[in-house]
Amino acid sequence: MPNDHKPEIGSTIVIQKETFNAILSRLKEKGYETIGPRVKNDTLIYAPIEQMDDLPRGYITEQDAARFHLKHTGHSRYFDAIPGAQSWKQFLFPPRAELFALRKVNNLWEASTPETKTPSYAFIGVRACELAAIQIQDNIFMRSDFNDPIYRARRERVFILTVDCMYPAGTCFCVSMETGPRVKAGFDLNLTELEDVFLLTVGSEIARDLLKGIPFELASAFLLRNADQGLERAASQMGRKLDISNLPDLILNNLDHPHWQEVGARCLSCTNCTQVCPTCFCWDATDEMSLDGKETHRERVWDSCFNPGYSYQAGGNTRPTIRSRYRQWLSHKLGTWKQQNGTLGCVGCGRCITWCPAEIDLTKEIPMLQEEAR
Amino acid sequence: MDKNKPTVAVYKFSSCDGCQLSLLNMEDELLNLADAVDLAYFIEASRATKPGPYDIALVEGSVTTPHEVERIKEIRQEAKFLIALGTCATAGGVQALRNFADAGEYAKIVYDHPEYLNYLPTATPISEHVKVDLELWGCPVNKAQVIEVVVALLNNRKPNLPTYSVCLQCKRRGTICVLVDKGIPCLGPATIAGCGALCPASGRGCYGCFGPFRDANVPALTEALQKVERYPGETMRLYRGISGNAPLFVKAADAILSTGTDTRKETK
Amino acid sequence: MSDVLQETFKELQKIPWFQELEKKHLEKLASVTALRHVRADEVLFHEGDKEDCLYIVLSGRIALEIFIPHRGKIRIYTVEPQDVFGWSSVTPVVHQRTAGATAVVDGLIACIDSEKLRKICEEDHDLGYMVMRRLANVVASRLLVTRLQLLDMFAHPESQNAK
Amino acid sequence: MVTQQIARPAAINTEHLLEPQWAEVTSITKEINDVSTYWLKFTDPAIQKAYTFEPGQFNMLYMPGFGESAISICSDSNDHSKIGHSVRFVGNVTNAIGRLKVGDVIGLRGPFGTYWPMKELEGKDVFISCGGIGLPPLRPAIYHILHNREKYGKVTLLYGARTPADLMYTNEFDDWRKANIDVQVTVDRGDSSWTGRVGVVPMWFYQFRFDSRKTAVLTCGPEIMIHFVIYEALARRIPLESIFVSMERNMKCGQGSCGHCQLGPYFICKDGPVFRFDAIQPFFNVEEF
Repeated sequence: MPNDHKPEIGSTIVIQKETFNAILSRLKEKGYETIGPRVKNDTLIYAPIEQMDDLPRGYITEQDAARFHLKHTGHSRYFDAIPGAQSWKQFLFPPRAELFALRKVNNLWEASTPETKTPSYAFIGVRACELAAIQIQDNIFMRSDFNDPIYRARRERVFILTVDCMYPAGTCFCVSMETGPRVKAGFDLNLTELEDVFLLTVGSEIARDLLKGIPFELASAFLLRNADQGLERAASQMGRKLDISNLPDLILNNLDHPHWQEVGARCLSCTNCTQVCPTCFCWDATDEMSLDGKETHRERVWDSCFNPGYSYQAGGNTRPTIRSRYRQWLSHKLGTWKQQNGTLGCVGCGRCITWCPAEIDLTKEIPMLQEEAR
Repeated sequence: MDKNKPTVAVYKFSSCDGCQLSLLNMEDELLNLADAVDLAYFIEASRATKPGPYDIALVEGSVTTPHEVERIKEIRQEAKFLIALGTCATAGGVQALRNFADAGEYAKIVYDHPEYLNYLPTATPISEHVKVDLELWGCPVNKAQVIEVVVALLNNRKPNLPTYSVCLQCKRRGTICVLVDKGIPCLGPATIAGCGALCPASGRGCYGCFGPFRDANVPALTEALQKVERYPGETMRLYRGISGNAPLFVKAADAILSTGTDTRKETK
Repeated sequence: MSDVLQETFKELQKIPWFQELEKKHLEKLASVTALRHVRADEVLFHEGDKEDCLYIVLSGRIALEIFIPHRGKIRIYTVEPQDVFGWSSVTPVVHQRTAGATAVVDGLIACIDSEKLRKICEEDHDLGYMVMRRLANVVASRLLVTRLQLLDMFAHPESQNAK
Repeated sequence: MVTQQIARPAAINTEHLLEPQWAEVTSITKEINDVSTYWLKFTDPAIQKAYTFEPGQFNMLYMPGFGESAISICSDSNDHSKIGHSVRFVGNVTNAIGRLKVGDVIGLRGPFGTYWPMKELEGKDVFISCGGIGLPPLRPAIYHILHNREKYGKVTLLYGARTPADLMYTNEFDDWRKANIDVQVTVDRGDSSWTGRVGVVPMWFYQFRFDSRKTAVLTCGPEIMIHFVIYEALARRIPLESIFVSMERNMKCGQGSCGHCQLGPYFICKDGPVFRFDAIQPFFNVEEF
């Protein structure tokens, strides 16, 4: 049934999978840079996608502590591969961003800001946990008393197409963190992949406009039930779980617990967990000075609380040991974050577990704090 | 010659010349550099030399002969600020492999008449012989770091050099961890950043040429690496590489050999 | 009570240190105490002197100093009104003054004969307990000051042994 | 719980992250060996006019090519013609500031952070206890008291430094004393020419009588000194809620965004530097936190 009217916000429609190419084209026509999961060098990254064929169809990812394996199983679905190390944060909060350049003219400094056009991204295939992570970063970078101009400009333009997770990976625990696997709110378009068709739930006026003229039908109760069952199954197949009922108190009451020393001895302080974490937001600013000292470029880069220089001040280091840095990270993520922003800083995506070379697994460390007698 | 320009001398000890070449490779920057400093002694670039003393001495290479032991002392006396350039100068470099073996045996294999050679049994970093004001690691050094150091000296400040591991630079450039993703042994988690994560970005493991970072947890890395060894003893050999003479890496390799966790032994 | 004793008694009464004491105890203390006016720069005792008195500053300021060869006299502490110094004479450690004491400004001090004080404390353990408890507080606070000085709170981190 | 913040700092560029406003060094006062006070005035008169701060707040001073450093404001908040920063030369940025001459320009962002609760303290006895470079952030509070002397009860300043040569602002002490502020100074060690007190700041508590119900303690200085000042204050039954502390961490962005200055749930740059002690007590004795 071809039709040129637009689906209502909140409604769920069904489209044939190949129709999705038309949606990608529409997004590009509207000036969006379409970014999604892609296979490159035998691993999964987020990169520009032109058409559906670019998506990791037929792939899954096997994930465990310090283990990531992209595997082709030949199934027919496009969105089954649970994301890898990269997250959407690299697009909204870029790892390097030039802030401004200064040049000394006479005795004054003249500033010039880079004239880069703010990109309009369309994120294709944002998982529920990842959407939650974006919303958590919104609270960091777009507060009532502070707005990060770089983040905000990108965030306001972004089109978010979310995907319900049907086959979670071994390090996933979004159910415990109450962020997934079902996408709840904050998307433009949510996609649920069934065996033969895509269900699309409309979340914004922009998405409505986008779908104008695209052939669709409203999803039947049968298909909706099908999707529900898939999500229920996914929720029951989480690779990890974490009891958050006593967080953050558990951590904040145990800041002197001997377990910090134990995990500190295993931690490499390599910064991997913080860099792959979709909510970690620490940054540093550096100057690049010209030889004559009359020009400088100021740049913002990702930083990490595991960087030994991170807490250096006036000649001393506030957190000189790996133990204290690990404790800072975890007590922030699953503790003090709540007081800062009203939520914990973890969305249960499992990246810090998968990508820690030392196999440190917060779903195991937290129970240790509970079990070991003080 | 501008009297206010600081004079710079570049010296070579036992090394492959690669670090000096990376200075020459600076292209655009080199012109600016030549503008800002007086390259008074740089044999690789120009035969014209001016007598010392020099404001900045860049020393490439490690100390491997009795003559070099004397020479570095003379250079130190002529230099206000001495920078050890590259992994040979900071840790001994690849020639320091002899420190863990019998150099005489090596010489016999390579030369017909080893008795003509006059060498020391070990290759040692510059800092073991004279006071070094700054060490710039890397095989070869990173030219941006060299420039940063010169800019810092010219502008009377400490250079901004990384304090963190290679992993952070990997992530900043979007490189996927080769250790976790491909099971490739990588010294990145214990190696100080500076190279821009060159090797992992090309799909290879970091071989630690910038040396360990201050708080590197080498024992924990050993444990992680031994799980992905592709052949027995790979982890030990990785530590015994270009920066094998760096104290933390020496300790790590020795620990593997002494505790019997060397998988090479087990399989023998 | 003689006039001198009366005056000493009155001065001691002002000191919070002694306010909890019974009258008879305070009288005993006054009997072994002499009041002494000191002038600025007057040396009360030198480092190495034999110990004879426990002092309480009633007014003025007394500096405790240690002479360090090649560095001169270093003021390590100043004693302010109502504070005690010379406490080691009551619990002798080395039987000699470990620091010198010099008046910084004109003042009045109470000098308690330490041998007699020990004697009256031995005779009357109730008094002895009160005196020793007070002295313990003095020693504890002096120890804390010394520790904090040793920490050198104002040292720049980079000049200390960095971890 | 924490003292309230000013919503919109005057010298903050909201369009370009970290881009400072420019200020000219109008004069330099050498205070002690490694500290000088830089008096700044914005090159843009409109910003100078709009710029206000509260005692205890800080600015980010930016030396192009070197970076930024958080420096507390040490001048009178009623004086809108200039802004003073006492800078100790310890790092790259502060050493670069040390090479500035009158007429040079410097980048400035701010003011940032919480401030001494001067309004809440009205009617109370104020006991200011500080050491070393901890006095500059308290000097605006002292100026505020001078301007409003009748609103405060007994005011005491206990100020300590390592040696007599390390004491700052000594030429102003007489003025403060004239305004009935009990200024007490001590050094950790002195020579025979020093006729003042020798001893550490926390010990002075032994010589003062408090009305603990109406006394508030303000403290700033080396963290270890703050610890002992607080122990002594608590031992004298001064309630947690009457103790105010200015904390230090490596502030970078000034806006609670970059993460560097965290202490437990707080970003010191935005939720501090001035804290009511009850807010930070749970983290106060956690090592390396």
